Amino acid sequence: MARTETATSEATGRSGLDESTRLALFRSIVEMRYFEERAHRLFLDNLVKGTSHLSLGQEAIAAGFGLAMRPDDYTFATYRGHAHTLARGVPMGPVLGELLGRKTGLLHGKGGSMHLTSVEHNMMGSYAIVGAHMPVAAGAAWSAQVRGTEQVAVCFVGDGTTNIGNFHESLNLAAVWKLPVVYVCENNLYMEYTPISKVTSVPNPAADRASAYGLESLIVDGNDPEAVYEMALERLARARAGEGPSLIEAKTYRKGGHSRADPAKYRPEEEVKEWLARDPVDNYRKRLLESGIDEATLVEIEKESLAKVDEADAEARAGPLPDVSSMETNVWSDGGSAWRR
Amino acid sequence: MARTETATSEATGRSGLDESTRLALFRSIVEMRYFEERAHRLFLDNLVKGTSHLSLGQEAIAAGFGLAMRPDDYTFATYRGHAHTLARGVPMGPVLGELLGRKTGLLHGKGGSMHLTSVEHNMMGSYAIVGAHMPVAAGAAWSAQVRGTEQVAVCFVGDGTTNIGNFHESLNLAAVWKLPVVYVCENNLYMEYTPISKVTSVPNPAADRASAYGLESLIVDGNDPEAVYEMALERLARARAGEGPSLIEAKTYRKGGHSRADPAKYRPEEEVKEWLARDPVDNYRKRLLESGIDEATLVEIEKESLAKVDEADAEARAGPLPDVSSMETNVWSDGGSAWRR
Amino acid sequence: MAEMTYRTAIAAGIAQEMERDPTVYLIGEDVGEPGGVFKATEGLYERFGPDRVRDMPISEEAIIGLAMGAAMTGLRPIAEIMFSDFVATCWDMIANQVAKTRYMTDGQIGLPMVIRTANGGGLRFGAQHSQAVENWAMAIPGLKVVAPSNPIDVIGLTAAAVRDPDPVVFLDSKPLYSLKADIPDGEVVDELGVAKVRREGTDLTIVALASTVPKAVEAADILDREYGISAEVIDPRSLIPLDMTTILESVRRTSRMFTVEENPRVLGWGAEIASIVAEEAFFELEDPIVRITTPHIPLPQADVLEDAALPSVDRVVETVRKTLG
Amino acid sequence: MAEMTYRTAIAAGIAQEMERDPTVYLIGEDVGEPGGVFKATEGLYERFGPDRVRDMPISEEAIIGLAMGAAMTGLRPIAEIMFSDFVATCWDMIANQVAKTRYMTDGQIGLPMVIRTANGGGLRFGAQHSQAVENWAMAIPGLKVVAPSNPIDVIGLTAAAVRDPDPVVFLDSKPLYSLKADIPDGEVVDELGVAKVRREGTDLTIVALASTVPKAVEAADILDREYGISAEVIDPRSLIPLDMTTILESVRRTSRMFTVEENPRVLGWGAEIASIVAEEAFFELEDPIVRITTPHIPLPQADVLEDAALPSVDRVVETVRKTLG
Ligand SMILES: Cc1ncc(C[n+]2csc(CCOP(=O)(O)OP(=O)(O)O)c2C)c(N)n1
Ligand SMILES: Cc1ncc(C[n+]2csc(CCOP(=O)(O)OP(=O)(O)O)c2C)c(N)n1
Ligand SMILES: [Mg+2]
Ligand SMILES: [Mg+2]
Repeated sequence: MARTETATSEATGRSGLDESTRLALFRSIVEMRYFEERAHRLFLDNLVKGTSHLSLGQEAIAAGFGLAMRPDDYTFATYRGHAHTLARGVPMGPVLGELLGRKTGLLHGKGGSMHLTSVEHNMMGSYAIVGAHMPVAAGAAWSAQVRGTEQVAVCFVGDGTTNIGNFHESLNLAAVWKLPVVYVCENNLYMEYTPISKVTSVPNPAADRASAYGLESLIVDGNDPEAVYEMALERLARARAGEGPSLIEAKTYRKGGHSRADPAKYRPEEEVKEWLARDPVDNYRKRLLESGIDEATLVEIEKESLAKVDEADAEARAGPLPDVSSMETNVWSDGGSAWRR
Repeated sequence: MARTETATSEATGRSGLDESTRLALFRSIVEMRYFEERAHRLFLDNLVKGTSHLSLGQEAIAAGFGLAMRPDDYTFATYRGHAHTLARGVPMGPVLGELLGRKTGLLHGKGGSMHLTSVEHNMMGSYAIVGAHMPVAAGAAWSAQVRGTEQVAVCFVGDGTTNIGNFHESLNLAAVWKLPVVYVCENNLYMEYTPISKVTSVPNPAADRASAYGLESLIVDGNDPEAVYEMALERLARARAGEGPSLIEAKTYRKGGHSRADPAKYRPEEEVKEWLARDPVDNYRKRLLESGIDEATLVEIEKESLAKVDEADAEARAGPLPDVSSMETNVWSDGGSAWRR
Repeated sequence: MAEMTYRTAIAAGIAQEMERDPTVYLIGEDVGEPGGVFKATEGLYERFGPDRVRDMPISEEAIIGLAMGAAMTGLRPIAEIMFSDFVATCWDMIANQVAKTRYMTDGQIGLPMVIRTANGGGLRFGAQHSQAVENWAMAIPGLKVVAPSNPIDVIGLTAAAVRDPDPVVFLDSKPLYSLKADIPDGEVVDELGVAKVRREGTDLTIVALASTVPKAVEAADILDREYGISAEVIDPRSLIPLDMTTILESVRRTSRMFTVEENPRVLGWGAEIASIVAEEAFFELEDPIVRITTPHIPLPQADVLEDAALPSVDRVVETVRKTLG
Repeated sequence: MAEMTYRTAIAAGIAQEMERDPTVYLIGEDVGEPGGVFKATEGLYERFGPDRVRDMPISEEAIIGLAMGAAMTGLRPIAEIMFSDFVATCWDMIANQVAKTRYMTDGQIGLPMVIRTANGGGLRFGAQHSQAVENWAMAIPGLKVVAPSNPIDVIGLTAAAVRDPDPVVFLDSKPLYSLKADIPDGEVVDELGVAKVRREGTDLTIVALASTVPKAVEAADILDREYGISAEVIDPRSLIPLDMTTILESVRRTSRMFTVEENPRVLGWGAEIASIVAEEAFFELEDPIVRITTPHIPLPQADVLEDAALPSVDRVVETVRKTLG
C-alpha cells in the first residue's frame, strides 16, 4: 500500500535551505499577497469587471512550486490563477491590466481573470471549468515525454475538483504512461460555498485516492512555503527522471471568499480563527526573523514588492480599452473570425 | 485499510446452499448459455441485425445476482445485457424478438440488443455508452432510499468502464449518501480488443479503487455461480440495511469475441485455454454431479432449457416486422414525435 | 400581488412545485445551505430541508444521472447545472441518455425531470461562463427547451416544466436576474409551446427569446416612435415545443421576419425558425429573413468587447431600418 | 492508381501525414494493435509503432485533453473518438476547451489537432451508436468541421485537416465505409472550405453532405431520366469553413434549393444554409427552400425503421417533384 508522507518544514526540523532561497520564497509570497490585496481593492473600486478568484492565504503553494520549477516546465492553473501566473515570472502590469479589461492586459481583454495565460513563460493557461485542464496537463507532459525534453507539467486543482470525472481519467492515464506531470490539489476545505467534507467519500480528497492509481499518498502543509518547495523539488526531479506522475494534497485555507463578492459567511468562526493564525505570510515572516534574518531585509522586500504592485496598478489603470474590432480577431489561425467563403 | 475478500465457494469449502437453490443456479446459467448460443447462431444466419454482445462465459454473474435479488430490486446493465435481462425473469421470446428487430420484440424494434429494458421486471435498461448507467443506478437507489422501500439497485459494468469519469463520480456520490446500490464489475480482462491491463494503473481495476471511496475491496470468482450468489446475498442485505454501496469485482472471461463479428484473435492461446477450462457451465455441472446430484436431473433441466430457447426462437422468427409508422411514436409522453405547434 | 425579481421568481417557482408535490426534489452544487451561487434557490433548504434540497459534489454527470434514475423510479427531480456552459460536461447524460430513453424503450420509461441552469452573457464572466446554449438543447430530439424572459414566466413555466412528463431543459437568463415584475397571488401555472406576442405590429415580425425580448421590445418602441415602423415582437418562450402557429400567422401578416438571438450565429435557434418560414411562408414574404445574433465567436470577457458582441437595441433598430430600406 | 474503400482510405490518409510529419501522433480506443473496431486504422501500429499509435483507456475526456495539451506543445495529434455519438462524453473538452482556447488567449495558443470519429447511421446500431452529429460541431465557434463523401476526399481532407493550424472535427461516414474509388498515386492533398459540384443542373440545387451525397446524385439522375428535371448537386465537404460562394452562385442560377441531411431535422446543418440563402439570395428564389432530413427523432434500431427514418433516394425524388409541382 502507498504510504502517506506528511511534510512540514517545522516537522522536518529547522530548514536546510540557504538564505537566498528562503528570501526568494518570502519575496514571492509577499508579492502575491500584495498583488491579490490590490486586485481585491480594485474590485471594490469597481474597476475589476466580472468575477475574480484570489489566492489570499494560499500563496505558499504557488510560491513553492514557482521557485522549484525549471523555466521550461509547464504550469496549468484554475480560474484561481493569479498567484500561479506571477509565480512563473509573468509581469504584474499585464495581469492586472487583464483584470481591468484593458488592451494592455495579458490577453488584451479577451480572456479575463479566469483565463490568464502566458505561453512565453510556459504558463499554459488558467481554466475555468473544474477539472478540464487535468488531461490537458497530461497532454503537455506526454508531448514533453515523446520530445525527450525532460520538461514537467505542473497542474494545480482544488479539493472540489477531486470529485469530477476528469480527475479520475487524467490520473489513470498519467500513471499508466508514467507521464512527467505533478498534480497539486490545493485543499482549502471548500468548493465554492460547500465544505468538501460534505460531498466527499474520503477525508483527504486527493491523498486518499492516490492508491487508486498506484501512486503514493502525499500531503504537505500548503501554508509552509519551504515544505511545499522541498516537496516540489523532489516530485519534479522524480518526474524528470521518468519515474512518473505525482499527486500532492496541499492543506490550506482561503483568507476570504470564493470569488469577488463572497463574504464567506458559511465558514465557522472557530475554523476561520484557527486558520488565519496559520497565515503563510505572517508565519513565514516570523520564522525568518526567529532564524536570525534581520527585519530590515524583510522590510526592504516588502517595500519593493509594494512598489512593484503600485507600478503595475498605475500601468494597468493607464492602459487603454481594447479596440472593439478585436472582438472578431483570433478565433482562427488566420487571425480572424470568418467561417464562410 | 479496506481488506480484500476473495470469495470462491471452493475456497469456502463445500457449498452451504440447499439443492433447490443450486439447481436454480444451474438452470439459470444453462438457459443463458443456450440462449446466447442461439443468439449467435441467428446472427450467423443473418437474422440478428446490427451488433450484439454475448455473455457466453460470464453467465454465472448474471445468474448469481438474478437469484439473490428481490423482485423489486433494480437492474442496470450494459449493452452486454441479454443474460441480465433473462436473470430478471423477462421471457426469452420478446428478447430474441428484439434482436431480430420484430414488432413483438421487447422494445418493438426501437432499441435493439444493446438497450434491452423491461420495467415490469425492474430491469431498468441496458446502456450502450460505457459508464453512463452508473449514476442512473445511483439515482434509482437514491429514490428507493428516500421512498423508504428497501429496494436495491444493482449495476453491472465491465472492466473497461473503470477508467471513465462516470465510474468515479458515481462511486463517490453513492458512498457519501450511503446509497443502496451494488456495482458489479465483470472483469473479463478486455475492453473491446485491448487488454485492460494495458490501460489501467492498478492490477484490479475495480477492487483496487474501492478504498478511494471508503469502500471495501471485494473480489469474487465470476465463474462460480455459488460464490457470486453468496456475495450478492451479503451485499444486497447490507445495502437494504442502510449500510451503503458496494463495489464488487467479478473475475471472468468471454468465451468468444467482444461483439458479433469479432473472432477475438488478439487473445493469447494460453490465456484462452486456461480460461475455457474454467467455463462456468461445464464446471458447475461437474461440481453438482460430484456433490451427488444425479445426472438425470441436470439432463432434464438442459432439455427444458433447450425447449424454452427453441420456443422463443420460433416465436421470435414468427414475429411480424414493426409498422413503419412506429418510427415516429414515443419520442414524447403524448406518444408522438411532434415538436412544434 | 407581490413584486419579485427574476432571481427570486426562480426560488418561488420551485417552492410552489415542491409545496404541491412531495416527489419534487432539488439537487445541485451549492443549491442548498448556500442558497445558490446566484442566490436563486435561497430559502428552499430552510423550507424543505436537507432531504429534498441537496448540495452535490462537482460531478455534473452524476447530477444528471442521479436525476434520471430518480425520475424513472417515482421522483420528479429538478437538477441544477450551475452555469449552462457546464451542460457540456454532462452532455452525454443529457443528449444521449435522458433525451433518448423514452424512445429507445418505446415508452416503457418516462423521465419527468427538469434540468435547470443559468444561461447567457453580459456579466463579464468570459467565454466559459457566459454562453447561451439554447440551440444545443433545441437540436436534440427528446428534450423540451424553455427560456423565460420575465419573472412571471419563470414561475409559470417552472410549474409547467416540473409537471411535464418529459425531460425539460430550463434555461434561466443570467442577464435578466434583476428584472422586476408584479406576481399575481396564488398558484401560477403556465404551458409549454405557447408563444406570447409581446408587442403588436404590422410591418414586420421580430422573434426574440429570453434576454433579447426586452431588447426587441425597446427596439420596436424606437422604430415606432422615431421611424414610424410598426414591429410585432413574439417571444416563443419554449423552443421545444415550438409555437410556429403564432409565428407563421404573424409573419404572413407582416411579410417580414427578423430574429434576435443571444446564441452565436451559426445554427442559432433562429436558423430553424427562419428555415421553416422560408419553406412554409415563402410566398407571403416581401423581404429577406434577417437574423440578428452574437457573431460566431466565443464571448470575450472585457466589458467593451462583450457589449459589442451581444445583440443590442441599436443593432436591432439599425438592421431593421437597413432591411426595410 | 489503386482502388480503395472509404475504410482503407482513412488509414491511407493518416499514414500519408504520419509519414510526412513526425509530430503527427494517433491516439484512440483500439486504434493501435487492434487496428480499430472498424478496421479503419489497420496497419498504422505496425508501420509507425507503439510510440506514435496509441491505444487509450475508455476515457474520452482524457483523449481530447491529451491531444489538446500535446497540440499546444509541439505535436499534431489525431485523436479518435470511436463513434461520433461519444463526442457527447467529452463535449466540454471539445466545445469549451479546444474550440475557445485560441480566442481566450487572443492567439497565444494554437491547437493543430484533429478529432476524428465514425459518424452516421444505417448500420442498425441503435440510437446511441448511429447519430449524425455534424450539426453539433458546426454550432461551436472555433471548430472546423469536415465530412467527406468519398475515398479520395477522405485522404485529401485528412491531409488538409492535419496540416490545418486550427482544431478540426473530422467526421467520417460509417455507412460509406465500403464505398470504392480509384486513388491517384502519390500525395493527395486537398483544401478545407471548398465545395464540389457533384453533378451539374439548371432547375434546382441540392446540397448534400457525406452519406447523402451518393443518394442525392442518384436522385438527380432519376429526376433527369424519368422527369426531365435537371438538379445540380453540391457537396460542401466542410461545414466550417463553409463555401457559401459556390452554393449561392448555384442557387441564384437555379432559383431553387433543397438540402439532404442525415442529422435530425431541427437545427440540422441545412438550417444554417437555408437561412443564409433566405437572406442573401431571397430575391432570386422562385420556390420555398425545402430540407429533406431524418425526422426529429432518436434513430430506431430495427432495419425497417431505420431505413424509413434516414433520407432515401425516393424521398428526395418525391419531395423535389412535389415542390416543383
Ligand atoms: C465543471 C464545473 N462545475 C462547476 C463549476 C463552478 N465552480 C467554479 S469554482 C467551483 C468550486 C471549485 O472548488 P475547488 O476545486 O475546491 O477549487 P477552489 O475554488 O476552492 O480553489 C465551482 C463549483 C465549474 N467551474 N466547473
Ligand atoms: C464512452 C464509450 N466509449 C467507448 C465505447 C465503445 N465501446 C463499447 S464496448 C467497449 C468496451 C467496454 O469494455 P468493458 O467495460 O470491459 O465491457 P465488456 O465489453 O468487456 O463487457 C467500448 C470501448 C462506448 N460504448 N462508450
Ligand atoms: Mg477548494
Ligand atoms: Mg471487459
